[in-house]
Amino acid sequence: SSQNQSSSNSNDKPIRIAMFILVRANSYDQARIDGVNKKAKELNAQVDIFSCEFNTLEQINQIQDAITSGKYDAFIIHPNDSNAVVPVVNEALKKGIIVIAADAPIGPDTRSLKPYPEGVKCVIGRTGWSTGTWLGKALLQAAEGLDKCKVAYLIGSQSQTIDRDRYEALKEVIKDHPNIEIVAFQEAQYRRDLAREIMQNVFQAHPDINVVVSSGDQMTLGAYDAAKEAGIEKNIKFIGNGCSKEGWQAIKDGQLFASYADIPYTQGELLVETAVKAVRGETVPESINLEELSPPLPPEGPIITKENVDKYQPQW
Amino acid sequence: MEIAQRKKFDFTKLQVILRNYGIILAFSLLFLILAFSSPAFLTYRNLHNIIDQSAEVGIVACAMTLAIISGNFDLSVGAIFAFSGCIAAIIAAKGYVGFALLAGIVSGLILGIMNGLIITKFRANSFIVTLATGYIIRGLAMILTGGRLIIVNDPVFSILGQSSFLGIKIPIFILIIWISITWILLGRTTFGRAVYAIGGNPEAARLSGINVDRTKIIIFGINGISAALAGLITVSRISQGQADIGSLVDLQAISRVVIGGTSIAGGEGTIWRTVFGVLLMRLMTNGFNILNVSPFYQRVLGACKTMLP
Amino acid sequence: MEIAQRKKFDFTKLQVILRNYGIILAFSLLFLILAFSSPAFLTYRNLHNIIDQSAEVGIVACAMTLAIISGNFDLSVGAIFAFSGCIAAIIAAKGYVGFALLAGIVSGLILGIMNGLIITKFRANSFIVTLATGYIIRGLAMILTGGRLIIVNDPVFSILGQSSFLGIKIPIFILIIWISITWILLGRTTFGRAVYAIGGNPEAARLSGINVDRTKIIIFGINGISAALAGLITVSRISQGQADIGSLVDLQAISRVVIGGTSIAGGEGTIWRTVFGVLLMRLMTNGFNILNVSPFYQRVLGACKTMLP
Amino acid sequence: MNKKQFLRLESINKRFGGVHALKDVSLTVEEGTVHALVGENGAGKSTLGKIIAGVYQPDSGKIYVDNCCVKYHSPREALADGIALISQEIALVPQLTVIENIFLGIENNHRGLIRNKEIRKRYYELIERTELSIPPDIPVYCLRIAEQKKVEILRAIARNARLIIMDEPTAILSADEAQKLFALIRKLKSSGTTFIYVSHFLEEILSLADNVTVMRDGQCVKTSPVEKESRETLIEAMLGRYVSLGFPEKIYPEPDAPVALSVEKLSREGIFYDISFQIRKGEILGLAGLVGSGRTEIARCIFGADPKTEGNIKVFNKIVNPTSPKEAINAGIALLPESRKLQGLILKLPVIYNISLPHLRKVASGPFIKLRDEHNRVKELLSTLNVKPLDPWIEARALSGGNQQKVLFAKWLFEKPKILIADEPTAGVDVGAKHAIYQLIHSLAREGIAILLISSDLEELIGLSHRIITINRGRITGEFSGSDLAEDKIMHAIFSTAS
Ligand SMILES: Nc1ncnc2c1ncn2[C@@H]1O[C@H](COP(=O)(O)OP(=O)(O)OP(=O)(O)O)[C@@H](O)[C@H]1O
Ligand SMILES: Nc1ncnc2c1ncn2[C@@H]1O[C@H](COP(=O)(O)OP(=O)(O)OP(=O)(O)O)[C@@H](O)[C@H]1O
Ligand SMILES: [Mg+2]
Ligand SMILES: [Mg+2]
Repeated sequence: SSQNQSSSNSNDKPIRIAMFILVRANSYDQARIDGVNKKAKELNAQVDIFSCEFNTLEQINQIQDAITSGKYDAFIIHPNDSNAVVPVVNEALKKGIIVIAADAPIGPDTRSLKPYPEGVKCVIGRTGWSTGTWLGKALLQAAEGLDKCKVAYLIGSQSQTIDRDRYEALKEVIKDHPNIEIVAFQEAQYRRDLAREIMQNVFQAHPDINVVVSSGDQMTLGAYDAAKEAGIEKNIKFIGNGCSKEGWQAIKDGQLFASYADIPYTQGELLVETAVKAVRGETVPESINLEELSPPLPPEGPIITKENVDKYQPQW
Repeated sequence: MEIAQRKKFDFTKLQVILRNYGIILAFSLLFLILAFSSPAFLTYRNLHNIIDQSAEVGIVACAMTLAIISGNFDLSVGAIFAFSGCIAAIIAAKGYVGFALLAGIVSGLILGIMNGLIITKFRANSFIVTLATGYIIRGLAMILTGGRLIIVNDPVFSILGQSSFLGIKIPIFILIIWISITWILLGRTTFGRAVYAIGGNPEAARLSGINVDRTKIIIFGINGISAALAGLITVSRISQGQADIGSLVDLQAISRVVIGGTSIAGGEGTIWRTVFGVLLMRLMTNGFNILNVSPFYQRVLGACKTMLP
Repeated sequence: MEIAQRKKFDFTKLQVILRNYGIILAFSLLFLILAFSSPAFLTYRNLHNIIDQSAEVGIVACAMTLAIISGNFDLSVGAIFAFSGCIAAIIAAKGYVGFALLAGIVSGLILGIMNGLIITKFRANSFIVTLATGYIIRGLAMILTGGRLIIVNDPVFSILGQSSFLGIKIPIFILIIWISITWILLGRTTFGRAVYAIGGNPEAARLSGINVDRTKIIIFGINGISAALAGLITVSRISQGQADIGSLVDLQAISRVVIGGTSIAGGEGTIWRTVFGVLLMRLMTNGFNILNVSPFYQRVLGACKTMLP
Repeated sequence: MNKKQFLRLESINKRFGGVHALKDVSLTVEEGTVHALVGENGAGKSTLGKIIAGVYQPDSGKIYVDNCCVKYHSPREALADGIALISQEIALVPQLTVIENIFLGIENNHRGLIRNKEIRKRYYELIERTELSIPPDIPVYCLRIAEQKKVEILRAIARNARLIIMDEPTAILSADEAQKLFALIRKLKSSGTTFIYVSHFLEEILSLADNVTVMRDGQCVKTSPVEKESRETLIEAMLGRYVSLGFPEKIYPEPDAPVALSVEKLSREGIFYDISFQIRKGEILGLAGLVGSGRTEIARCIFGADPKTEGNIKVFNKIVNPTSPKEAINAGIALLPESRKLQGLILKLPVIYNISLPHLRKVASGPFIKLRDEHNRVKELLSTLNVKPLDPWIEARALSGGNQQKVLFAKWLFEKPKILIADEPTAGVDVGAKHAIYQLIHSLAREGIAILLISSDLEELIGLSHRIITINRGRITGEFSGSDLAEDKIMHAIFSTAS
């Protein structure tokens, strides 16, 4: 059926979507692609995936090439750099291509889910700022009842806006709690082995750390490995981000205290659904905040702890 | 006997041709394949894009060709790219666009010359020195920007990367001018001769009265300028400066030079080889994007092209 | 007059000492600085950690030393690291732990030998060949894992990376054994002599009856094994395999070798230099973490800490 | 005749680490003369030349050029004063063409842009003036060594230097090319150019030079006009004793001695054809020919370093036909290559590594080298050959040219071969050492080693060989033995084509 493109019957013609992501070899992205593929099959859409391997210029080139190829009705863009893609997104909009922002907003304002630039149909994701706020709340919970709470924070990549926003928001939350002090702040590249090494060293200097927070479950688990090795894992509360299958299991096993749940599979489904609707001219919401989707998230929000771990199924 | 001989002769001749012109062959072949596999490929717009997208790496690779022919590496170009871009963005964000561009270029030149001075004065290996200065320079860029985006809204600043003249994007003009400059420098000037000589046999060059140190300093200065130029184009394209841009530019540039057929042993090579190296790689990525080759297979296919003679 | 002479003489002598033993000096200095700046540094536990954390890069760097002395590079070790790790993880996840380890090592050996064969049979530059095969091998690792984590829950599998013997972590034993093997190979065997000879002057080596090709193939085979060994340790440490691990290992290993003082021109160098190069860099990272130096400033301070994130 | 002094050195000292290479050297060179430097290997001749040309800087002492005290930091500054060096080892940019090498750094240019036409004009003028012709557009790595040397000479002359330092220029030139060079030197001298000329060929010096300085152990032992000197006085000054330079008495092998090496109809397309000869156990066979006649190629082919297109190589009647040097070595063949820098030694490595390299199995048990055995045997060899300094762990590049040649010999004596091919074994070796090498070659032959000797020094070849075959353009043109071993007959065969 893909041949009769001249057919005017819009429901028979497969809708062609280009999806631009950051990296492919990653369980999070694989889960999201699974969601995308499932929905695409249901809705008779075809989605081509472009991965830029965290290279902003490459992503711009990919979008440019996709515009030139003239094959696509809609773009789903997970921006490697929110602001840098604006010119090329404008180019796409000018060509009449539907644009959906995935995971994070496009444009200079990374703290709200308002579509930018004008013409972008929908933003489906959550901001780093709100994730950080949730992580901060979890930290407060972990610090409850402690006179002095020493915290280590592992950031994935300090040069990523979303990661920095999370950290800034978390600091904002604990601003009024002088008993909470961040004694170590290091960059662990979202890697479990590197986080383990760094925390091995940090625990040497601060064996009395109370809470470890990171912007990725892998890193939190690496920190847990290091603490277990030093025999101090029982004294420490570990907070992760993403709530991967491993993180979820670790919460269940009492190893992790909490994790912020990401729902890539649901995101993938929503992205395709929204894109298809928009191409068909149906109205779509201006933004979908993934934190507010319950189910799959528990009704009280995206923070998963031992209390609500059974009410949530990890998606990646 | 006679036949065996002739065969042997032709074989070596073929080898020589392949070694010398393999890059052109590979380029033409890929061009034809793409032209036949996708109607989108052979459009003015797409070819224009290909060259436009080659600008940054192309500019850096041309200067890198000089460094490699002289038997050196510059692994700090990625960092200079970011540093100069950030300097320019910071100044441009304050409204002084012209001054921003100037400051970007000059900072690249100064950093390049510093590389050259360190390498010549301490008789140190350029690989190690530029690896280290690259880290320092990128660290400085981080401190300069506080790790944040520097957003430039001034439309004048975006001319460099986003505007067109006579329907052709400005970066293409800059690329062509830079190719011409480095080509002439290398092929037609005494400086170019000196570059080949110090790469081929530094001792012989010294005995011939070549000022080896000065030549090296100039080479690294040129590399600094090229990195700055490329950085400015990128910053202007995306209307923002950031300390972690261009992190792959150095390795990309080196691999383009080498794929073109310039030897890392030094003493040999040309600019046109590098230009073909850059275009070949860009063509391949473009083809992958147009045909939407799966990223898994992209890697495998992409690797094969590196091994071409 | 006499005095001037003596001064000069001492100066050159100092230079020679610095060139030869500068790495030891730098290491001792940093060690002292850290010992005085933090009580946490000079603890058994911390020093033990430092060596434990050096295992992977140390193992790869020792083998890389052979490659660099012979005038070659192996840029595919990072990919072999990942590939072998993934192979082992996949097999171990099915429950065959012993076979998994064997398969990991053997796959590394085979990939290394293939590198060597391509380089010798096509008389190609090792830099380019391994750059390319590295891409291919990592691509294969991705296809193998489908880009997902391979989680290994078998506690036997984690012995390699996580257990201790006599209070000392297993990776430390492996590191020490591997250092000894490469040290003896290089310093005490006919093979080691051949490595130096082909790095110093391949033509003279050939005319002395050295089998240059065979020597190169063995060198790349050893590099393959070392990468696999390091990959297995990492996978065992984190109980999971993934196609993107070890992506910096090749550059890290090369920079450790070079920082130790082995020349990339080939023909010179030793294993102890590399060991000190590895330890120096690791000491630096350890210090940064213990003293909680901001990641921004780590980059600048770690100028010679080159490739570590 | 009292000429203006051009160069004056005052108590120059130079050390390399522990080696005191030049000790209080003082020297005066007059304008428009040829000033020769002679001395044993390692006496410091090359070091002195390099100091004058700005390659090395002296540790102490003063240099006066035109009575001005100068201090050169690089050859560039010396060149600006008109001082050019033709160094002992070839120093050209291999990938650049002949013309590019010659005019490197002095290209005619207009604001940095090279004007090729004018350079070409200058090139042809230069060729005409010097009568040394070389095709201009070939990359120099394609040239034979002798031709590369000519490029170096042209490079020095193109700079219109007032002082040209030539460090053993004739060591790798053939007799007729050397004659051309002498004519050129005389011509340039008459137009005022000054020369410092380093050589181990005393005849050359006696006929060419005006003054001669003899060096020994880094010191100048005497300087005098050449008319007052003779071979004998020079040798005595150099060595501190007199050495007879006669060739050792030939001891012929038994007529029924077994044939050690037999080469049958050996050909390599385009290089040489139909080469057949036999060498008996204990026999020395000389290979005579002009530079480029193909002698080196024949030797390399026998050694398995280059492929052959046809023919057989037999060792003691067994076909070996080596396809790699390793096979040749295993069959008992050894090759002393003509370029010690490119093919012979690994300059970065210590002497001991170089010497034991082809025979590691002999000092190893399994893969492990017995380091003490190795050390002892190497040390013994070095002292037998009188290598200075006697340090197995010194890097080969720190040795003087002649001592490097001795190390090269030592490499093949570590384990005695059945057949030794020696390609220009005395290139760059001082008279004393040359004599020692002659003795060595003879004693090896007496021990039963078959020797194939290649030398461009015909006198040496005749003095040493039991039998000589001549090669011209890759074909054998004659064979001489007994009373036929005379210079004129052999010369004739060298120049005649095909037999
Ligand atoms: N770069 C160097 N490093 C260390 N020692 C050196 C170096 N160059 C020369 N020497 C030493 O200095 C001394 C003089 O060497 P030089 O090359 O000047 O001798 P030469 O007279 O030219 O000998 P030859 O006739 O063999 O060429 C020798 O003992 C040599 O080992
Ligand atoms: N590198 C090379 N490239 C091209 N031709 C070469 C090369 N080397 C040698 N030849 C050619 O091979 C032939 C034989 O050269 P070869 O060097 O064997 O001569 P030879 O008699 O040993 O002279 P000598 O050793 O005195 O230079 C010559 O005609 C020469 O032009
Ligand atoms: Mg000398
Ligand atoms: Mg020869």
